[in-house]
Parts: sequence; structure tokens; C-alpha cells
Amino acid sequence: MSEKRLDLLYSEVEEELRASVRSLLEDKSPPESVLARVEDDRITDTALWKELAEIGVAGLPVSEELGGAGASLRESAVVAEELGRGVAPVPFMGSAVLATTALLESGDAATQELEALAGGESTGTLVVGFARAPGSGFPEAVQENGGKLRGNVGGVVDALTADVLVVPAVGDSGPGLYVVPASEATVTPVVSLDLTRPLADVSLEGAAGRRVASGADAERALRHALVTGAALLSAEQLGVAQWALDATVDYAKTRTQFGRPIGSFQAVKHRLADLWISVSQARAVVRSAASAAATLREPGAGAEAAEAEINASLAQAFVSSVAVKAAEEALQLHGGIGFTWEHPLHLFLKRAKSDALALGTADRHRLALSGRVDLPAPSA
Amino acid sequence: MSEKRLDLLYSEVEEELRASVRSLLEDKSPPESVLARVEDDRITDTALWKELAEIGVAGLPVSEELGGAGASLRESAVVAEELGRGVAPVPFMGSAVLATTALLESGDAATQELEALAGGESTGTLVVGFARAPGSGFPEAVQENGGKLRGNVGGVVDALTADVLVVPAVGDSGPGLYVVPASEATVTPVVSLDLTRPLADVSLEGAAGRRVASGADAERALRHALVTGAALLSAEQLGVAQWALDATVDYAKTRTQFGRPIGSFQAVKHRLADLWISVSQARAVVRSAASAAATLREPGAGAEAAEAEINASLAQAFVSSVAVKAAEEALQLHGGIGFTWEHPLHLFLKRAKSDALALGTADRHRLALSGRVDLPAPSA
Amino acid sequence: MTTAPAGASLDASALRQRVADFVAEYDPETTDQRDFLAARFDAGLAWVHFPEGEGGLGAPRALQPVVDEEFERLGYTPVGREGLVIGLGMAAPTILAFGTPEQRARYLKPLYTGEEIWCQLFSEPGAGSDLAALGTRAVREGDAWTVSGQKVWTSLAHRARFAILVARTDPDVPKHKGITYFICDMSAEGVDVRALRQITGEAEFNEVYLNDVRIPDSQRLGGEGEGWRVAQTTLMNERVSIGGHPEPREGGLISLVSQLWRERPDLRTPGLHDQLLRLWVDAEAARLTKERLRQQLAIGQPGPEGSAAKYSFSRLNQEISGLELEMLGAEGMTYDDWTFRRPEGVEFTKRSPGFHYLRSKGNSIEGGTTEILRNIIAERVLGLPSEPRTDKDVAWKDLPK
Amino acid sequence: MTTAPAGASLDASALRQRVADFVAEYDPETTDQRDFLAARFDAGLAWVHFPEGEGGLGAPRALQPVVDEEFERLGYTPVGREGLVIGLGMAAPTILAFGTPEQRARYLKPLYTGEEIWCQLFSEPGAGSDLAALGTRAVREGDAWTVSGQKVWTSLAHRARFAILVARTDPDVPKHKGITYFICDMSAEGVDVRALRQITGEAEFNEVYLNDVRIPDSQRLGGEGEGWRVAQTTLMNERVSIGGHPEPREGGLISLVSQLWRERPDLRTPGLHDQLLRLWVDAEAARLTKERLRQQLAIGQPGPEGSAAKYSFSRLNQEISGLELEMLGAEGMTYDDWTFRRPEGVEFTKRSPGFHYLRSKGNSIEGGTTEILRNIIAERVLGLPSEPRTDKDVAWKDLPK
Repeated sequence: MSEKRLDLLYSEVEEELRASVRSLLEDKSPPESVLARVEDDRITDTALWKELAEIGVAGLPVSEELGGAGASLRESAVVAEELGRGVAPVPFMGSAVLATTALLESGDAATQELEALAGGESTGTLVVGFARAPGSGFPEAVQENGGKLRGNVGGVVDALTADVLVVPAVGDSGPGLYVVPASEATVTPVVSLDLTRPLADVSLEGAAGRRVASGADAERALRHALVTGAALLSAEQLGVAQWALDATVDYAKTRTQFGRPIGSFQAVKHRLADLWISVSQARAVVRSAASAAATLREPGAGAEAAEAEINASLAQAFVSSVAVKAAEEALQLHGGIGFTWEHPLHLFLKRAKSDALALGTADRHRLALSGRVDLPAPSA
Repeated sequence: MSEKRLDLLYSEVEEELRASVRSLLEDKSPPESVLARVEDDRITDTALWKELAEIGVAGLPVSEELGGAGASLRESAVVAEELGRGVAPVPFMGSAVLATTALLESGDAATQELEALAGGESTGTLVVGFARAPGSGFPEAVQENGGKLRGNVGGVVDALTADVLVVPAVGDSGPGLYVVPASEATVTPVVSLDLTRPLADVSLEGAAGRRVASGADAERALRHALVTGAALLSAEQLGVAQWALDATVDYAKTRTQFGRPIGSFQAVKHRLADLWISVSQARAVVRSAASAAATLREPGAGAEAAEAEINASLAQAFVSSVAVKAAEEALQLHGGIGFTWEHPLHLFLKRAKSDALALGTADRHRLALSGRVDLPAPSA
Repeated sequence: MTTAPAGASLDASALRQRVADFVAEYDPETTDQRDFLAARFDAGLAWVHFPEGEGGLGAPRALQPVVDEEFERLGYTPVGREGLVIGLGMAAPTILAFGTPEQRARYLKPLYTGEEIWCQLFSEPGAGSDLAALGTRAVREGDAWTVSGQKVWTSLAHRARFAILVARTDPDVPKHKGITYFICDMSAEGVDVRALRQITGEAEFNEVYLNDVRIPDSQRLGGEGEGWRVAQTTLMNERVSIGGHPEPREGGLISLVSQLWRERPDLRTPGLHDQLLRLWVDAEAARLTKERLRQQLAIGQPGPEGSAAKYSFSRLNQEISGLELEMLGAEGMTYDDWTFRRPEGVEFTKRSPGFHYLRSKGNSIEGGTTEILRNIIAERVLGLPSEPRTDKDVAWKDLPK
Repeated sequence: MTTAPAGASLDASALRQRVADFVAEYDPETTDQRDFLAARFDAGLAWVHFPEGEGGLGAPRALQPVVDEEFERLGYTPVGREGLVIGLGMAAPTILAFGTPEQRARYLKPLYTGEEIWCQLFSEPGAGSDLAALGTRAVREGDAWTVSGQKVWTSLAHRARFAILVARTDPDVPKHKGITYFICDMSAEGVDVRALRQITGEAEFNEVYLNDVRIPDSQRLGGEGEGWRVAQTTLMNERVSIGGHPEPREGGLISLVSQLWRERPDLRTPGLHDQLLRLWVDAEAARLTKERLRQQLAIGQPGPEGSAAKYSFSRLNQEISGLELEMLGAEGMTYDDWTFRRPEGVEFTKRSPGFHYLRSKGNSIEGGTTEILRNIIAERVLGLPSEPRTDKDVAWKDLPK
């Protein structure tokens, strides 16, 4: 089995980017403020998003001509880690990852929208259920007829605040990707498990859509958007896991019971050591997935697509459970205080569990892997 | 879902039986002596088996008229626990469980053999691979033609020392159970993972067999033998797990590292507590399986068969991993000494892992359960 | 009613007869439940192992299930008793063991009839697993105590009339020795009950702030400085509580998820199937273990398995509810209701899978963490040596906090 | 050969040039391997970070892989070096760090060429994880020491010419302070090597009994009572060792089991499929983690992940080999060979699944147990406080044993 040797380290540029994002979040959106926002009807922090856009976060993979940073997805992954570490309520996943990747793959037909997204002037999302796995085929929930779109899509991420919708739809001429102003759609919030990431149902009842990709191009654009999403979601999950580990190690050093810090008890030590090992492994897996996804947009990258999908599925199969485990262990080792609403820990638990279901569960990704690496399921 | 409320406790009679078996084993066959025997060509301790037969162990479920104890399978299960706790190299499973149950279900055609088995004058076995799961259907490896049997069966338990073979075979008139003197078969030892339980390949090349059950009766007899075997095997596995737990707790109390007994370290404590919980649960599951299997031979027990099979599969699905885990944890917590040949621990590890494969793996039993309790597999 | 024989000579059939006689006299169709229960208390059929005149007959404890089952068989099971779990399960046995005759006369009957609800003021922010580290201070002034401090995780505090309370009366001795146990009037001045919201969005529990609350010395339970020993009785009763009824196969959360599997073929995958079967097996093993414990209790031989039952319950709830969300995928990313409310209890069947997942996280913390239960099993059941302790011989005030 | 520049100024390309010059001079086709290696040692290309004249050039340690890769690229990789793992990996760095000029001159070169095999006399029956508790006594008499005691888990002892040895020279001080480090001549009188049979049936290791073995003081490494510090250098080098080569995806045991899955459709079930995929994912995660560590080492920034790599390796080996037997069912109940033998090494691919299962049980014990590795991670990486210690300030002779 052959595979490319990928760079699994962080570059200096990436570390600098991480530092700016982290410092901005610590300043403007510490977990305590996120917690204070969560009961608003509109949890999404658009002001914060604009500030992030100013340091380039909204358009990392977009070329500099279009106002983006012209960076690779490796940089996007570092940002996703930091946004996860801060459970930041910003439309990064919907706008800067899913919609942006889909439009980038659609060639020149959407430069105007890309420019607006990259600059943070508007936000967008990809109109698929956020639970959708990359290998699920082209969705048929929305039908196109004479440029008009009809259909309902449930559980769309970042749709509530989106200005631009990128809609996969099937018409007489087959699959297509359409750009639709959000004002033409009915967007209804759903109560989401992840308090810091609103989901919504999107209903299109004859909205006018502009086709930006057709046929195999539309299929490829959608698939690359979801594979990229899965890879970057794993980076976010790594950030969630890292926060949970750090917060718990800190707590274990200071919380005293039975006359000593609970972190001096061997059972607590061993559990945190196990968690640290898992998080270290998750880091390598996430770097690998981000590097492999970055090759998707290299010229002539057709041959790399399989490797990008293997790495993205691997990352989802591995990191989902690490993030959930980290958040669950954090809650248990914090004891009672971790079970209260007033402690921000639950935001991370909800994010971790919800992320584990997003863009395909670990179970679905294992099955996808089995086909890719020749470990076939038993024939019935 | 309805089920009968089964007696999960040990009766006084059962505790007395346990005490006699345990005391005999501690006296005549402590683990150290078993270890000393294992490199013999014939590990099976026939002298010990005769002594066990004297206290009734060879024919517990056989009626008193035939020289048995007229007891229920609950008593057999207590004996199996003790034999597991002592990794006793005796043909209990092949002779007193599998062959005896198959013959008991065959009506009056085999009273002479039953009497000899129950008295310990001879031993027998059932000629199926020891890995065979109860629900695998009637084996077709041996063919009968004009009373002559031909075929090969690999991995038969206790065959090396058996006098009587009970052979499932398929002939012109369908499935049948046949009694064959071992002298008519070629029995070739295989190198088994479980050092204390020899397996052998049985080859029949025209051996004369006496039919003791036919058609549906033969199928039922075989199935009941395997279900009973699975239930009693779980009792043996419980005994193995109990030994591993007890030995490790004892060791943890006396082995000193870093100036204190290793059992005072919290991580060790928690692991042993977890193991104790698993063993307690295994005990309840095993009692349930034994009690349910005991109903199989009650008059008009047709309706109980499903419940016996559910309980036997549950026991195999649950207790297999408990025994393996207990032996594995025992080895790890003993450290280096547990990895040496000179310490008897490895006998239990090999028994535990081999037992986990015997009479159906946990995986196969989970699948069997799924059909019984209406949790259907996905349709392909 | 005929004169009762000495309790110790009572057997199951005699008790069944007493129940039959009792229900012949009091028809619950026409008797108010509280009056019915008051009469049952007076007849010694509340807790048969309690003394006569205090709700019992001095009979063996193992016979209580006989009485309960007989009332149930005859259709006379009291309803709406969820709020009494602390009073019945923890306060009553403690008052019986340590209360003065006056205290027993005052508290047991209204506790039993449900007239007075009880809560428990034990845990503190700084004293969770290490309860003996508690810092709520009680200072004696004449015939009364002045109590100040903060308690947490107090269920029912907003409905309770009384509380069982542990407080520090001597900070200059080692922590286990300076604690005293009180009955606290929840309507007293200075008792401030605040809802404590959980990660599920609702507030089952409370924080209770005690600000110079006056407690008469007559409400002390047990001796001064004896509170740790008294609290052990309370906590032992918390852990022992195991229902008298056999549970059916596939009860609790595994039932909800099994039903989901049956009704929704679209959710099925081979991997989820394997996980579901593993948890089904584990749930059945836990059920049989509880059933075996119940059978042991019924013949008067309780086993140490009791301490493990809660642990298995929490682990199973957490794993099953986690799987439920995985199974649901997109639907698992939603929640039913984050509204800040005060629920009456925890009713899993009426709430969404997301609630199951979140609420069950508390199961391994409330009523003794999993870590403490493991320590208990290791030390008390397996007899493993304790860890070196640095906090046993130091005055409480000098301990790190 | 031209005059060498100062080592610190050497860079990768200069080293590649030196290798090219070297192989131009010594043709391994015609040169005996030992002579070839002796010349390589003399040319400073054995360990470039060692001083000149002692196998190195005083170059940065990170450049050693450049030299090894260049030799390999040119096809000059020495063979049959499995028996040198302790000498090369542990003895050499320790001798370099603590040896006298005479010791370095005597031992390093034959160690490198393979002329002299080394073993390690550290563990004892009573001192496994707690190595500092060791009880092998060394008593000084004039210019020599007399050593008595028992060592275990000594691989290669039956082939070794020398051993690195730790022994107790002062039982009256706390355990870490009374240890001294020696080089022991394995051919000396009183050294008794016995095969130690393992659960696999064979004997990779030995027990070594030392009966009044005389060791000249000139074979002491480091100061008297300094042995613990010296041993830390040895052990750190044991844990750090990580190959310079990227491993391919699906290497090691997961490859054997994946192949089995591919070749044997008859063994497949949905449950086993899910387990195989989980382990495949875990194995790939462990591989990538090791690869990331390798990339960090290559730029001179070793991460603490090294301590975890061994742990992941042992856990995976154990789980994969356990699954392999489950997959095989009936075939898994057999074994290849229980004969008592002395193998040259551990070659999983040549042995049966039963051997994989049993041998991998040792992986979490040998070279530092999983429990000790977790402690190290918790304390040194995460900075969690250590447990209360009762054995640090007590004289060794007064410790419980």
C-alpha cells in the first residue's frame, strides 16, 4: 500500500496564524462570554467573525486576487483547531470551509461571491444537512426546474446568518450547484444539541438560483467540499479535545480532595496520560488529513483525491471519539462543577458529540475506509 | 419480552459439592502440578478423573439408576467453575458434558455407555470441532453408509483419551448420532493453545457405528449438547476469571514496589475493582445460563429451549471476554513473573483465550442473540 | 385489631395476615392516602423492622418486601412518593438509629405519610468526594447553634420542610472528628435556596446558602463531633437502596434504543448492530446481577455487589445514550428544550436522546462518584491496602483547601 | 583522507561527501564487514556526534540519520546487528557520557564493530518497575568489588562479552543514593547465566546469578553512589530509540491480520469487520504519530510523544493479535510449537497467531511497564503532582521488601 509522505509539523507561519487567532479569541470571546451568548436567539457572533476576517480567516484558501490569503488548507486546519479550542460561535465551517470550497471548485462562475465571503462582507453556507458524509452521493432533496429551486434541507450549519446559499440540486440536465441569495429562502432555526453552533432547516419554494457548476463538475465540487469539511472538522475536534485536556489537567493540579491535589492520585494520572496520548495521536492524524486535503486543489490532483479521502475518513474515524472521550473525561474529572450550566465545559461536550455526528459518523467513515483500503465487508 | 425468573444463587448442596471438588483439586492437582504435567504427551490426568468420578462428578445429570447423581446442570456448572479455577486437565467437558448430554437426549439406546461414563470407567467425547457454535446446523463432515462412518473432524476436545466417541453423521436416512469405540478411529493430537486441554483430529475410515438417535431427535440431541456445553463452558470461564482475580489481588497485597504494596496504588485498585465487578456480573450470568440449561431436560421443556439458548449465548457473549480480560490483567499486574513459564498464570491465560473460541466466539453468540431477541442485522 | 405478638416471632404469613386485616379495615377507595398511610404507620406496617409505635413491629428487616408486595398485590400501593426518597431512604433510618425518643416521635410519622418532605445538606463546593472536608460552620451559643456555609447538589430543597445537615463544629481537630449532624428546618431564617442549573438546561438541584441559621440543640442528631459516624449510616442507606421488584429483561435505556432499532431499519448499519448487541448483553448482565443481589437480600445475605450496581447503571446509561445519538445521526444533533425549568424528576422516556446523553453524565457523579465507588470496592471488598493518607491526623483548619 | 574541519561546522552535504569518499576507499564487496566498520569508526562515521577518535566527528546528533541514509542509499548497510541493540543503544552512550578515556578507548570500537556483544544487568526479581530498589550487593575490597545477587530479563546474556550492571554499594542511605554502575565481564568467574523460559515456550531472556564476581574498580562507570544518575542516561537512550525510517501504512501485525482478512472471506463477519477497521484506524494513527515524531526529531525538536510510542505499540499488538485469534476460531485454538528453544530474536511474521498473542503480552512489561510509562507522561509531560512517597528518604535496608 503506497502513500505520500506528508508534512505533519506546523510551520512557523502556521504557528503565527494560530497565535493571532488564539489571542483574538482570548480577548474577545473567552468560553465564559460564549456561555453568556448561548441563550440569544442568534448565538452567531458576527462582530467576532468580522474581526477574524480582518486577519484573513474568512478566505484562507481563496487566492489573493480575490481578496483571500492564498494559503493552503493546512492553515485552515490550524484556524479550525483554535476555533474548536474556543468553541467560537462563528460561521467558519459553513462559510469559509463548505461554501468556499464548493465555490472554489466551481471555477470562475462565482468569483464575486468568493470575494465577498473571503473579505467577511458576507457569509455563506452549503445547503446540505451537516450530518451528511462525503460519500453519500449527490443529494436530491432540492429539484431545479427552469432555474427555480424547490425542496427542503434539514440541519444546515450556519444557515441562520448566511447571506449566500450554495445549493446542490438536481434538474433536467442532472446535478448542479446553484448560488441563491438567502433572502429567497425560508430559514427556520432548529434547537441544536451544540449550543454554540446553530443549525437550521432551509426551505426553497421556487427560489431563483444561478448555476455555478454542472454535472460531474458539480459532483466533484460537492464531494471535495465535504471531504475538506471532514478533514477540517477533525482539526476543530482536535481543538476541542485539547481544551478539555488542558482544562482538566489544570483543574487536577489545583482541586484538592483528601488533602492533596486530585491530579496526584494515580488513577487520575493514568487517565489523563491516556488522554494525552490520544490527543497526540489525533494531532498527527489531523495534520495528515489537512495536508492530504491541501493536495486536492493542486493542479492535476486527480490521483491525490483517493489519498485525501482516506485521510479525511481516517481522521473522522479516529478524532471524533478522541474529542468525545476528552470532553466526557473532563466532565467526570471535574465532578459536580462540570455538570453545571455555569461552567463552560458543557459547551465543549455538546460540540464534541455533535461534531462526532457531523459530516458522517465514525462508523460511516470506517465503512468508507474499508472500501478504500481493500478490507471488504462480509458478503451477506 | 418475557422470561422466567431463575434461581441465581448457590444452594447448600451446590456449595458442598464445590467444597469437595475444590479440596480434591487443591490436594491432588494444584496449578503447580498441572504445570509440571503439561509437557507430557498425555496431559490428561486420568487418575484425577477417577477420583472426581468417585465423588460423582462424571455423571451429575445422569439418573441414579444409571449410576449417576441425578442432579441438575446447576450442579454441573458449579463443578465446571471449580475445574476452571484449577485448570484441571480432566475430560469433564468432552465426556461429562458433551458426550453425556448427547447420549441422555438419545433416549434408552445408550444406557450402557452412559453408565460407563457416569461411573468414570470410561470417558467419551462428542466428535465435533470444539470451536463449533450451537446454531451451526448439523455437521456433514462424517458420512454414514451401511452403518460405516467415514470422515475427518478436526479439533475435538478430550478425544485423545476417550474410549467412546459420539459421532454426528449424515447418511441416506438423514442426520444421526452414532456410538463408536475409539479404537475404531484414528485420533491424532494437535498442538493446542490451551496447554491443559488437548485437542485432536478424529479420522473415521469405515468405522462401525451404532445409531442411537435419528433425524430430528439427533439434531435436537446435538443442539442441546452444544447449548449445554456453551452454558457450562461459561461456568468454567467464570472459574478461570475468579482464579485470575484472586491470584492478582493476593499478589497486589504482597508485592512491594516504591516502598508500598502495589495494591495500594489507585490505578491498580481501580483496575481490580473493575475486574471484580465484571466477575460478579459474570457469576449472575453464568447462574442464569446454568439454570436455564437445566430446564432443557425437564419434561415438556420445548418452550424453554429458546430461553436456554438465549441465556447460553448471553453467557458466552459476556463471560468469554471477562475471563480473557481477567487473565490478561493478571499477567500485566504480575509484571515479569507472570510472563514466565514457571508461574502457572499462563495456563489460565491460554485456557481463557482458547475457551473464548470454543463453542462459538462471543461475536457468533451476539449474532445468534440478535435473532432471538428481535434485534435484526441490517439488511444488506 | 388483635394484640400483636413479639415482632421477632413474626413470619411472612403472619405479616400477610396483618396486611389483610388492615386493608379490611381501611378502604383506600374512601380513605385519603395520607390518612391511610398514617393508619398503616400506626399499625406497624410502614417499616416492619422499626420498633412498635415508630412505624414498625420489630420484625426482621428482610420481611419488609413481603408487606410491600402484599399491599401491592391487593392494589394498595401509595402514589406520588417520588419526593420522599431522601426522607424515606436516608433520614428515617438515621433518625431511628441516632434520634432521641422526642425526635423519633416528632419526625418519623409525617415523614412517612408524605406530609413533610426532606432534603440532604451534605455536599459542598469544596467537599464533594471528600465529604469529611466540609467547611459549613456551626457555632454553639447556649441552647442553639448558628450555622453558616454553602451546600450544593441538594435535590428537593425548594420543596423540603426539613433537611439532614452535617456541619463543622470543631475546626481544631482532624476533619472526621469535628463534624456534627443536625436536623435543619428549611423554613428557618437565613436558609436561602437557589436553583442550580445543569448541563441539560433544567434545574433538578439547588444550592443552599446558610446565613447564620439558628438550629436549636434539640435538633442535633447524635453527639457533638459524632457527625461523621452518623452520616455513614445515612450514606450506607443511600447505597443499599435497591428495588424489591425484579426488573424485566430489556428495561431502562436499552429498551428505548432497542425499540428505536426495531422501528427504524433506515438507521441500521453493521457497526451499530455490533455495538447495540454488546450493550444489550452488558445491560442484561447488569440486570441479572441486580436480580441475583435481590435474591441474596431476600434470604438475608446481602452481597457487596450493591456498591457495583450504581456504577454499572451509570456506565451503561452513558454508553447506551451515546450510541443512541450515533444511531440517529442528523436527528441526534438536535435537542428538545433548553428552557430553564424545575422538573419533578428524571423521566428519560419523555425526553429526547440528547437529554438522555447529557443527563446520564451526572449518574457517575451524583450519590458517590465512580472513582469513590471503585475505591470502596478495592478497599472494603477486595481488602487492598489504602493509600498513604496525609489528611487524617491534621487539624481540619490546617488542611490544604 | 583530508583533514577534518571542526565537527560543529559540518553540515549534511559535507557528511554525504565524507561518506562518498569513505566508500570510494573501502569496497565492502572485498572488505570484511568488521574491518569495514572498524574503518568507518576510525573515520568518525559511526556516531557523528561522538568526539573525534571515538567513532565520531563532534557533529550535531541530528545529522547521524544523514550518514546512515547515505550509507544505505549506496548499499552499505551492515547486517546481522540485532545482537548489538544493547551495546549500541544503551552501553555506548553511557560509556561516552561517564566513561574514563581508558574505558572509551577499550570498549567503544569493538562494541561498534560487533566484535563484542553487550547485555544489561539491571532488573531483579524484587526490583522491576522500582529499579532503584535493587538488592544486588557490591562490596569494595581494595581495588576491586565483589558482587553478588540475581538479575532477570537479561536478553543476550548467553552471548554477551560484557554487561552494564547496577549494584548496591551502600545499603545505609536512601535507595537512589547507594547504587553504583559497573561494566561486568560476563566471562568472569561466578557469572552464571540460565535461560528464562517464557509463556511462549521459548527463552529469549536469561536469569543471571552473580556469585562473588570480582570486578576491578577500573570498570566502575561514574562515581561511587552515582549509579542511579548514570542509569538514567542508559534508560533515556532505551526509550528514545525510534527508527530513522518512515514506516509504510499497514505495517507490523495489522498487516498480517489485514492480509488474513483479504485472503479468507470465510472468516468474515460484520462484527469482526468493525473490530478490524477500528484497529486498522488505531494502527494508522499510531504510525502517523511515530512519523510526526520522526519529523520532529529530524529538525531537532524531539517531542514527548516518544514515551507514548511504545505504549501504543504494545496495546495495538495485544489487541490485534487477540482479534486475529477470534477471527481464526478453530484454527486459533492451536499453536505452532511449544519446544523450549533459544530464538535469535522475535520474528512475528514467521510464527503462528497464538505466538503473536502470547509474545505481545510481554510488550507492555519489557523495557518499562505501561503503568510506569503512564506515570512518566502524567508527571513529566503533563506536570501532574507526584504521589506521596514513603520510600525516598529511608535507608534502603529499612524499606519493606
